[in-house]
Amino acid sequence: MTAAMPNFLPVAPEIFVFSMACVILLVDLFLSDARRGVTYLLTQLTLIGAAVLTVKGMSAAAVMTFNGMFVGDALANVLKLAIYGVTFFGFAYSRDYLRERGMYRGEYFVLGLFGVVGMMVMASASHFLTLYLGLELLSLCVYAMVALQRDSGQSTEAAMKYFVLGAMASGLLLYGMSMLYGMTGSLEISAVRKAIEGLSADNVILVFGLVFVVVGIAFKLGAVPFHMWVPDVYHGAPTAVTVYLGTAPKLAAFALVMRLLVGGLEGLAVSWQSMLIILAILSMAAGNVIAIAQDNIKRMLAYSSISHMGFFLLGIVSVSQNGYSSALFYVVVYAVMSLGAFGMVILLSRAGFEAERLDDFKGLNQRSPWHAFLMLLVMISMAGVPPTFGFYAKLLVIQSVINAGMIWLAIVAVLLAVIGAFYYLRVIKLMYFDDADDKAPLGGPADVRVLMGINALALVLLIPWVGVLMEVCRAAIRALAVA
Amino acid sequence: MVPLSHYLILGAILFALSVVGIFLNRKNLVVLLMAIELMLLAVNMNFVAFAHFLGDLGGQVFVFFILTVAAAESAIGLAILVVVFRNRRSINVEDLDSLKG
Amino acid sequence: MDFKQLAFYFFAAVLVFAASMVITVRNPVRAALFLVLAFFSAAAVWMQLHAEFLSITLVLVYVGAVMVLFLFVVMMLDINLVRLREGFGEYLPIGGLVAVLLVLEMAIVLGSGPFGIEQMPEPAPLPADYSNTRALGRVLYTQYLYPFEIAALILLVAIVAAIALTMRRRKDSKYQNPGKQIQVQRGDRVRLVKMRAEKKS
Amino acid sequence: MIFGLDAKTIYLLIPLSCLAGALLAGLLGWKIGRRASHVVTILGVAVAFGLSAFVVLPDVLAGKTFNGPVYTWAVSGGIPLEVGFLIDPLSALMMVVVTFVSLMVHVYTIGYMHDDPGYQRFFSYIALFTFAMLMLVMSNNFLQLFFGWEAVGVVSYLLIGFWYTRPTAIYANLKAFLVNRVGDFGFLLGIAAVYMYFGTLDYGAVFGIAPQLAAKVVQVLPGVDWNLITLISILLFIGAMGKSAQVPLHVWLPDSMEGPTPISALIHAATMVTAGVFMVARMSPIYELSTTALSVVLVIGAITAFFMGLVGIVQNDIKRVVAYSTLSQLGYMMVALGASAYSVGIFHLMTHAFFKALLFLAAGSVIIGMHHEQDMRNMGGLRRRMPMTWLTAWIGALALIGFPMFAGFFSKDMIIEAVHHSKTPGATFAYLAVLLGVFVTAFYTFRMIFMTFHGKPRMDKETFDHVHESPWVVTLPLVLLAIPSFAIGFLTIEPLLFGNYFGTSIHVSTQHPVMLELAHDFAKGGESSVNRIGVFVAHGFQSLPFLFAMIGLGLAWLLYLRYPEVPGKIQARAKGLYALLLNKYYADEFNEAVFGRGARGLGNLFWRIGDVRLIDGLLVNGSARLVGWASSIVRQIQSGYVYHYAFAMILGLFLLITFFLHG
Repeated sequence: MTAAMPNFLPVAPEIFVFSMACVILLVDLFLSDARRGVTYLLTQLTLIGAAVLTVKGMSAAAVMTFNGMFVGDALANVLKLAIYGVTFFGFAYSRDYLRERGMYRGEYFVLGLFGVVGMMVMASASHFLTLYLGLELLSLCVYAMVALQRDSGQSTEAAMKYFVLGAMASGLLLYGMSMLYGMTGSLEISAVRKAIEGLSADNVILVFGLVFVVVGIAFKLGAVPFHMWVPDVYHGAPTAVTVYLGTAPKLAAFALVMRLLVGGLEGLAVSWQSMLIILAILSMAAGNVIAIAQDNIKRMLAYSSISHMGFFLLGIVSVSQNGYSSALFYVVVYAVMSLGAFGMVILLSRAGFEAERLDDFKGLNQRSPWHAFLMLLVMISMAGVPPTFGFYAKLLVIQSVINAGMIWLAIVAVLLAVIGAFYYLRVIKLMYFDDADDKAPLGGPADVRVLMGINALALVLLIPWVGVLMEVCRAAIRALAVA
Repeated sequence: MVPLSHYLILGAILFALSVVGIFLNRKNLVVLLMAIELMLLAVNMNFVAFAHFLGDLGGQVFVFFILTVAAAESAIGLAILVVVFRNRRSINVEDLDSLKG
Repeated sequence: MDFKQLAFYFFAAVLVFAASMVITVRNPVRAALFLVLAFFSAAAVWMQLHAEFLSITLVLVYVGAVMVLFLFVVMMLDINLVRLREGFGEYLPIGGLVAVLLVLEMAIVLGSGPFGIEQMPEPAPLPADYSNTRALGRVLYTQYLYPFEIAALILLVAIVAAIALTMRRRKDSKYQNPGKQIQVQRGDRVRLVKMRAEKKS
Repeated sequence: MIFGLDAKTIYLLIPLSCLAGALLAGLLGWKIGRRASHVVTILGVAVAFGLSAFVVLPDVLAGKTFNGPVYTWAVSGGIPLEVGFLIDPLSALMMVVVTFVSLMVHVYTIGYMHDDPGYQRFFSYIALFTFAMLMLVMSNNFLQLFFGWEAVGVVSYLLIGFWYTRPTAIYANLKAFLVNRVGDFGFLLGIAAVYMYFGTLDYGAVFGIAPQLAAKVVQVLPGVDWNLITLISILLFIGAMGKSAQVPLHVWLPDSMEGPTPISALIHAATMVTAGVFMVARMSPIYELSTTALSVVLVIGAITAFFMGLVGIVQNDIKRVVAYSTLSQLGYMMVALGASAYSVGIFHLMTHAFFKALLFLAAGSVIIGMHHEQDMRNMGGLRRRMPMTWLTAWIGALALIGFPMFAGFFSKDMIIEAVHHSKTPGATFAYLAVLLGVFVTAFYTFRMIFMTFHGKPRMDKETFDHVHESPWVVTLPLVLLAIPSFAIGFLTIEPLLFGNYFGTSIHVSTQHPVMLELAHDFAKGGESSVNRIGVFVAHGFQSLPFLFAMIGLGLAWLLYLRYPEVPGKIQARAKGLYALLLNKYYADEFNEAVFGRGARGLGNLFWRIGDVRLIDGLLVNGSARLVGWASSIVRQIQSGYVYHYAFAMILGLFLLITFFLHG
């Protein structure tokens, strides 16, 4: 039996990032602490290079290679580009934070890049196996990164919790996959889809497997009641890691949802739709209410992420092209907002001081009006106040839910979002109307400040192009339907 | 002849035991990691059984990869465990409660 | 009941027993050993399912490497066994209840479904010269090349992560530098001192 | 037409003269001084009253009504935003009542607030309130109605918190604000629904279209059909429940007694709280289309009428007794509306405005005399010290309990009769409630009268000796209010109820012929008006309500004058019941626990838009505490233990499996 050589071209970005990560791993060994900047630079160049390769390799039609294990389509490309982007910003924000805490070593960047490879694998997965391996690659990197500050009790505790629960969730996901495999006789997503079409939609075994798969996905998203790890891990992890795991992996989780639920199991949409509705409502309610009681901003943002993921699920729930593309739009916007918020937390921290408490944001306006303004933009965008991207994202999702005929769900979502607006506004209130405990002016290197400005202002200034971005999302989703 | 369903029920029992092990165990993180191994074993049992009865090699290949991942996973899990122990001098699950609320 | 059935139920019983011991015994060393027993019985069950390569792998890789790693860690850490024995069985009833309910529910679904012997009969026996290992090897390096590479990457990550997390240079640990040992000169070690002989006073 | 002014100008002049007074006293009060402040405001209100009573009312009686815009502000998206007036018998009546009571209160305030440092501010507020209330009743469209609605609310909050240094006043203020937001939310949704389905906000147009949409069905929740008219009516009624303090949105009213007494008389007894009643009567063409909505109004009103009266029995603060009686009487008005006897409801509104204002001012007079003591347990025997107050209070009390010939008798008896005839679902319950309510009313009213004015003084001698009658600025309004409290009933019952006074301004469907039956019964009395009223009164002496009222009065006499030691014993025996009443059915506690959070959530929506001070003062410090409390309960689930987390996941998995496979 001879096998034809597979086409390596579509996988070029993955190969590039992986090789570069290995190179960095080696180069880093020979660098003294003073010249660690080379590692950082190489890492950022890797991301830029990957973006160039991805853009070069884009084609209108979906490309399959490696015997149907890998698919390169518009959805994968859009997600990958977004992943490079937020990771790039996240690394830039983290640089000084890491240096001040003795973590400015190759491991953070190398593990981060390996995690990026994992996300890329997920984004282009067309087989249960690659989906699972990509997920594990990402998860293992993140577990390790959370524990990277190894002399901190909090960070190691967070890593342990994340590991145990994450491994359990992977187990659940696998169990569900095994049931689907047993019923459909295949592990390839398109074949599974075809097999399901031949079976009835309320096949007991399929729904049984589906429940496990949905639970696994819900864990990765952090949807209630599978959300318990989110606040503890966001809180315990070093902020540089939180900014990494609070942004790009959400995009990867979106890929998981699309590839599995929509790509493979759309025949069971009746069942997963109602499951996701339950999860979405619970997430929005619990996330928004519990966030109010938090005095640690990282925990607050964690609960906010839970409620945002609930909102994002609403887009999926509408089971329509429009809904999926609004969900994609939402998750990208969320990643950008979350990047800005955590970035600001990093920016406020200094050597030996974590700006984690909400009180640390008191009187930010006195210390730096510019940063207070940027944070204001991020917060109102998260709250969904017009005219920000956060508002449009919510609007599009709500629209798709209404189009799907679920007006009551839209009303519930809006009401919960209104309750949620409270804690974002509290941050604004702290920044503008309270006196700072600590009057030290805000520093930060020039490039980080520029990036931070781009990040936050984009939430407002790109509004005129909202139609273009929405069209990109639509195209990405349309490509999935064709494949 | 042992029907497929018996293999699957065996997997289900293993699965339930591991799940119960995870939340029953309040003292020992190591046993928690072992319970996770048991869960993966339950999943593997399913895949192997399906692969045999479907006459498809895909399931066995999947198991092969799960074993690989599980090995890597336990390496990282144990590494984290060691770091936790160094910080707290304890692997008691109940002691991991500084993050909450 | 023929021999195959007998063997299956025997090993299944051992497997369930070992698994329940893993989660209930208090001593982690014994738990690890019961886990080894569980893997052995699982390997025996897989053997009946014609997954010879996997069952061997399970024993070699799992029992031989992973479980040894577990035992190594358990013994390396100075665990206070007295505390581990506290509060034994307090949560056993609720745990047992959940386990029973979960198993019942899953068994109802799996047992009643399309997985009975009539719906899914045992496949025809494979030819005598069929090699499970060879078949797996064939697809692993061709059809499954891409996942195989990713698996390699995962192992690399495990190595990097484990080292990054646990390797540390203690300031007080003593170690040799062979390079320096080789390059040593006589003058570095021995100093000749000229002095007058002491006189008894 | 006087002084050569045309009708439009006169209509505009009525609210604007009040506004002018308010602005002068408010903005220039610090300069022109106390005296000038009360002069300008009283002048403004007096002009308004004079024009309403002597120009507009005769015009209307002569059949000269008006409906149209007087000022167009902007045209937005096809709908003109304009100030428009609808002057018809209904609004003319309301204008007279509002301006008259307001004028009395203005005069009375000179004496009551004599020593208060916020004198000018106070006059400015009450004149502003009169302006807002006039805008509300004169409106010819929903938008202006909403404006007036909110404006009276705002002034009311300002006045409840007038003594802003008292923490209780601030709390009462906040509570009124929050509870009214709940009502306003419903009201706003109702108006939105009107605009969505009718495409216009003009009363006339809406009433014209309404019958065509009577059978229209909408789905707010999927699969649940709602009749559009019923939906709109109930949403609007939720607004009325807030403003008119109907159960369960009544909790703010008793607390609002924290404000100065003139306010309690003006706003929380005579005028603002009747806005809800007025609104429902105004919307009669809509409500008549939905028997369901009428039934809701009827039942809510009946519950309020009876149960709030019961609470009045155990209050010891003199103002709170009157406050609970207000709640109960508002319930009576709602019952009348629910029974489709709109004119009777408005009739009771009018008589109530006079005698309730009288009672409040009399209570205020007692409070002045007692040097700001409000606890009735420390009063008694004030009759000889304050004869004028005592006399007028008796008139007010008799009117309140519906003693024949007094104003309250005619209106209340008519309500009871109307409910008796009504076929609307819930009418039997309502009949029982209002009937028993009469007994309760008589009991607590005379409990108050006896405890305050009769019996032995329960204060020390020195205090008693210092009690003296209030100055003339206080007693004059008392007397002026006592006259209509006695006479307004028999003077106006014929034209208002059975003459064609309201004409087309109130629409009653032929399906609810309660008024016709009442007219039929009433007409039996004889040919001449005096005869008919005489027969009605004579019949009143033999009727069930009169009997109940007398039993209540007698019981009060027995318990509080003859055997004053008995109430204490009863109280000790029926501890649970007493506690239940004393704590007002634990409504506050319940609301705090259940609705408090919801209300604050809604509050967010309104607050976040503008006022930084509100965000800072109320939202962050006040509501954060409550929401934070709830949130801190929920966050306990996040215990920090991995096995709890795992358990939650497994539970979720388990429930999903059970639900989707076996459910």
